[in-house]
Amino acid sequence: MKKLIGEANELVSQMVEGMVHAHPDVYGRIEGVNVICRADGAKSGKVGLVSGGGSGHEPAHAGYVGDGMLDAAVCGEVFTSPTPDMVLEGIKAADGGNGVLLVVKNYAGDVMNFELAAELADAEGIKVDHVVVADDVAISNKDDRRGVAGTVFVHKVAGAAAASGKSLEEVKAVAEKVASHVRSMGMAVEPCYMPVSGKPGFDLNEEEMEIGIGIHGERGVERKPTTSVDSIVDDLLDHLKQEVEPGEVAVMVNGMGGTPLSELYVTYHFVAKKLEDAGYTLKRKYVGNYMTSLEMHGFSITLLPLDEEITTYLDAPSAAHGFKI
Amino acid sequence: MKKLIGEANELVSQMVEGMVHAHPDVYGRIEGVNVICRADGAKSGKVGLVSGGGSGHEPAHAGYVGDGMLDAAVCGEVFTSPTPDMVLEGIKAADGGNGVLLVVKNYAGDVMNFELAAELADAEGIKVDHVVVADDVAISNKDDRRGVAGTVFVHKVAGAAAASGKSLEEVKAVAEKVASHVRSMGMAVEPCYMPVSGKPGFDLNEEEMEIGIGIHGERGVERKPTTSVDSIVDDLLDHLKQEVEPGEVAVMVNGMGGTPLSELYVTYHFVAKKLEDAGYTLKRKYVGNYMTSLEMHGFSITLLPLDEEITTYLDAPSAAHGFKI
Amino acid sequence: MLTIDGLKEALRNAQSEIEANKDTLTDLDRAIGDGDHGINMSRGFDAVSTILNEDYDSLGALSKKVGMTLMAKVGGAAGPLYGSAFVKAATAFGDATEADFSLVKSALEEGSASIKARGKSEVGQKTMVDVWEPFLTDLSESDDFTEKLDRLVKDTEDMKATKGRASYFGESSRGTIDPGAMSSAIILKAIMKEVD
Amino acid sequence: MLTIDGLKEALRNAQSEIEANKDTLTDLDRAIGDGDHGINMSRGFDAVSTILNEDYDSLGALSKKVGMTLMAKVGGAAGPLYGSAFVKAATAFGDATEADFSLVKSALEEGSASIKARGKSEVGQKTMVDVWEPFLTDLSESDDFTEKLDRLVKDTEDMKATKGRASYFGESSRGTIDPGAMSSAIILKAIMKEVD
Ligand SMILES: Nc1ncnc2c1ncn2[C@@H]1O[C@H](COP(=O)(O)OP(=O)(O)O)[C@@H](O)[C@H]1O
Ligand SMILES: Nc1ncnc2c1ncn2[C@@H]1O[C@H](COP(=O)(O)OP(=O)(O)O)[C@@H](O)[C@H]1O
Ligand SMILES: [Mg+2]
Ligand SMILES: [Mg+2]
Ligand SMILES: [Mg+2]
Ligand SMILES: [Mg+2]
Repeated sequence: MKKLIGEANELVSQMVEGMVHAHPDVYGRIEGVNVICRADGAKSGKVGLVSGGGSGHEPAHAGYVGDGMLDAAVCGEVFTSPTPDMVLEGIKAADGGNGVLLVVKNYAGDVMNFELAAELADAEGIKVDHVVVADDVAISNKDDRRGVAGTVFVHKVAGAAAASGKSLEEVKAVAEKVASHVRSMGMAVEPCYMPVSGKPGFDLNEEEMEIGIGIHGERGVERKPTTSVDSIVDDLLDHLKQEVEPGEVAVMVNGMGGTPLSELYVTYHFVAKKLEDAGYTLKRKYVGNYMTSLEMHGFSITLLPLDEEITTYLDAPSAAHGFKI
Repeated sequence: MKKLIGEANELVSQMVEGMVHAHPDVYGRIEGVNVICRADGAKSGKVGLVSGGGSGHEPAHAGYVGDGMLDAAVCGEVFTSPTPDMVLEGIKAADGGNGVLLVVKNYAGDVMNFELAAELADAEGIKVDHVVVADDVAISNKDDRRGVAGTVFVHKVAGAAAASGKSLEEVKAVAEKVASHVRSMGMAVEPCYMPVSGKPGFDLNEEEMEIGIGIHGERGVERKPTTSVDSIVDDLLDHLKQEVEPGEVAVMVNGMGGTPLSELYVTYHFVAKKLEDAGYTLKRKYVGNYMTSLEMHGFSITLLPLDEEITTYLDAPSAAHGFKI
Repeated sequence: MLTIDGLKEALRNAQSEIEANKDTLTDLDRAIGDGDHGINMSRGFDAVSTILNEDYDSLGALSKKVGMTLMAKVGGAAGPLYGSAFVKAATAFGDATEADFSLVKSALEEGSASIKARGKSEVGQKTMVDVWEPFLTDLSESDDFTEKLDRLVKDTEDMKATKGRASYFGESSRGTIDPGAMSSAIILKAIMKEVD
Repeated sequence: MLTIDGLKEALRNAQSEIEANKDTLTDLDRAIGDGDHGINMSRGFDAVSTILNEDYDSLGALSKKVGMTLMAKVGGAAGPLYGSAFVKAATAFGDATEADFSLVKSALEEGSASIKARGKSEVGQKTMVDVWEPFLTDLSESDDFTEKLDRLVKDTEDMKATKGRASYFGESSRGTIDPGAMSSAIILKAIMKEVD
């Protein structure tokens, strides 16, 4: 395990410092807390949008802070959801007086910590609501599904809705619409390594890969012999097509952090061909690292059915470094 | 070695197809050749800007095609410079009648193949000139220095100059100014793997890293025990500071393809602190994957002294996917 | 009787036991989770150990402070669960400066209930609940606490997880002890040891 | 005499030798370059082998076509170098349909000069030039071509590279044979074998 870091337990704070120093026009930081907010502060009258979770998913979540997307991102320790007091700081930083929406990925820890923070914020008189994203079709039981790359579409759409002046209820409604329709599934050929323990999330031999991985180094729901990406894509699409009807969709081929962009475009090439053959119209396409898992070598595919409202919000301007439009 | 690809010898063409399919608003493709040009074709009257080289450096070079940057990118086989006939196609696609500038990285193969292409283009009546980038201070002999991440600044500045209507001579002059002042140096803790042979560029054990790597999987000029990124940054900056005077600079912390973004920001955190302590003013900062080496885990630091002209061109709008402004 | 100093001693012992088992906890979580449980617990109990140097008026005040500290430092799923357990136990301890077996038991029962409520979890799902709840059921002063806790931890090994990260792996979650069950046993053992 | 069919046969033999040594060439390039020389040469000579099925009027026409094919298919540094070598050799061969030893030698000398010109390189820099130039110097019909070429390839092992990618490694470029030297020897051996 080799890491390009200083002290492992300072990784998150040094990353946050680096981000804010590199992009002071976009990012501000709450002193002493690993929360990134907008450089220009909460926008008065606008619904605030807050997300976050464990770190290690960069550019998620801090990379989505910026005009048109998030107002604050709460950066927990690597793969560990942030604590309620941290989330509360994010909520306060995002509060422009018209309420704050939390975008939460469906993990026990995230859900509990964000809920606790919402209770604290409520006690301080801030109107807070939340939406839970659970887009990972690798898990068959829908209640247990993890929030993965589809979360980025929720950020983008809800962010654009908030920027356009919608109310908390309206922003929540469109966020829920995206969250309820978006579906993802991922795989990996190489694990990631936890910075503190130095250990890989799972041990694979040279001939194996994991299908249905999460974004916290968890092994997949199935281990298989490695094969051409052509047939890996078939495998993932088989699951996704069962839940997303043919029609107009946005597709995301998301790298897990250690995947060369060349491989992501080759993967996209197969994804596009197969989806078009199956009657889908790829109206919007996103290829790159959006929701990663440290240096994991793998990818996920996300499908989001499009209507006019969602498409407009996807295309709306965004100053966020991870999703610049 | 695990690759997310189909047939290894179709990697580049499938990647190019994927890119064009994903971003048809930005990219066009010359039928049957691995050359990406602008979707809207050569811009009449504008100086054309062409770059390229071996593939495996994504987003370089095709990711820099777009309004405000390159007009065409020639995509050779992985780490193998493209052939003159391919480069010629790129030149033709970029030619808007006012000449074409080639941005060439200083490798024997690239220089020879681009020069041959320029001779062919000349024979067809197209005015072509070129600039060679050799920014890698790891090599002490200046003539032998490799072109690495600093090339991206040449693309950006020359692209903005061309977009602003400058003549071939003027675009070349500012490109030369950047090329002659920009300096870079890189390192890696893990090698990359050649898609066809399946072999790593070098073999490192658990405790070793390579300092002064190139971007083609070459091992570095020095092998050392791994250490904190804090002192790795010292090592690279020691070389860079000898050639770039304190003053206003643009700094780039470039990932080699397999480096988590969190590590790049931690790295940047140290780079910024050390440079500021040494009297440099970081006027522009870039952190991310700009010039990669497949899945290599490592980074490079690039310094570019700034004047008003270069700063203005760096900040000018760009529609390129790899450098969106 | 559990005194304030006794509870402090229990928490110090819990901290050193967690430190000693940090890698084991992490490895268990690596097998059926995301490999951070030992790291999270160690960070949290490090923070707890620093607040033990302060003075507390009551078991309730100490327990509440411990809960708030865990909530603010552990993160993940374990943070809010252990955090609210100690905060809820504090309401049972109230102003008492020492607690007999039965008060300790009711405080832990409050804690256990709060874990289930926060985690929306039940016995049998292969979580820390499978230690807390059955441990307290019919608990009597004469029980061999250590033996009982060790057995409960061991019992999670064969269970199929239906809650938390381990549930993602369905049948293949069997064969590994739940990391939260193990850390729970460490904490409960340390507390019971001071009830004499 | 080297006939058109003889040159075709030489190129076919060169192709199969390159195929047989593809991994070796790549490994040498991996040690002191970027690990693609075997792949590049194999791609180039695969393409050459397909153009051998066509008819050619002269050695010059065939050699030129081979050069253009290598230039368009090999890429990297070796592509333009071998490409221009065969294109330049073609001017020496001219319209001839067969060539005696001395014509072959002058054609190869043209090729060698063109490699040096394109590559801006000299003898002693640990490149393919260290095979081409000394091989042709004082070459006589009675020489043992194979022995001479093998020796020249071997001689590059101890050299320090000052040109091409291997030069990046300075002193540590010593100890590995230059991959381009090895592929050059394969090609030259194949050609010399057909000059009888
Ligand atoms: N919903 C839940 N109810 C009860 N306990 C839970 C629940 N979710 C997780 N746990 C416990 O938490 C432990 C994992 O804690 P930890 O690794 O610190 O958090 P995370 O799962 O967020 O990484 C599990 O082993 C399990 O005992
Ligand atoms: N300037 C040069 N002059 C002569 N030969 C050269 C020169 N540069 C490289 N070579 C030869 O080319 C070989 C490398 O070819 P190849 O690996 O195909 O290209 P690249 O170096 O671009 O990857 C070297 O082993 C060397 O013999
Ligand atoms: Mg966790
Ligand atoms: Mg090469
Ligand atoms: Mg965990
Ligand atoms: Mg090579």
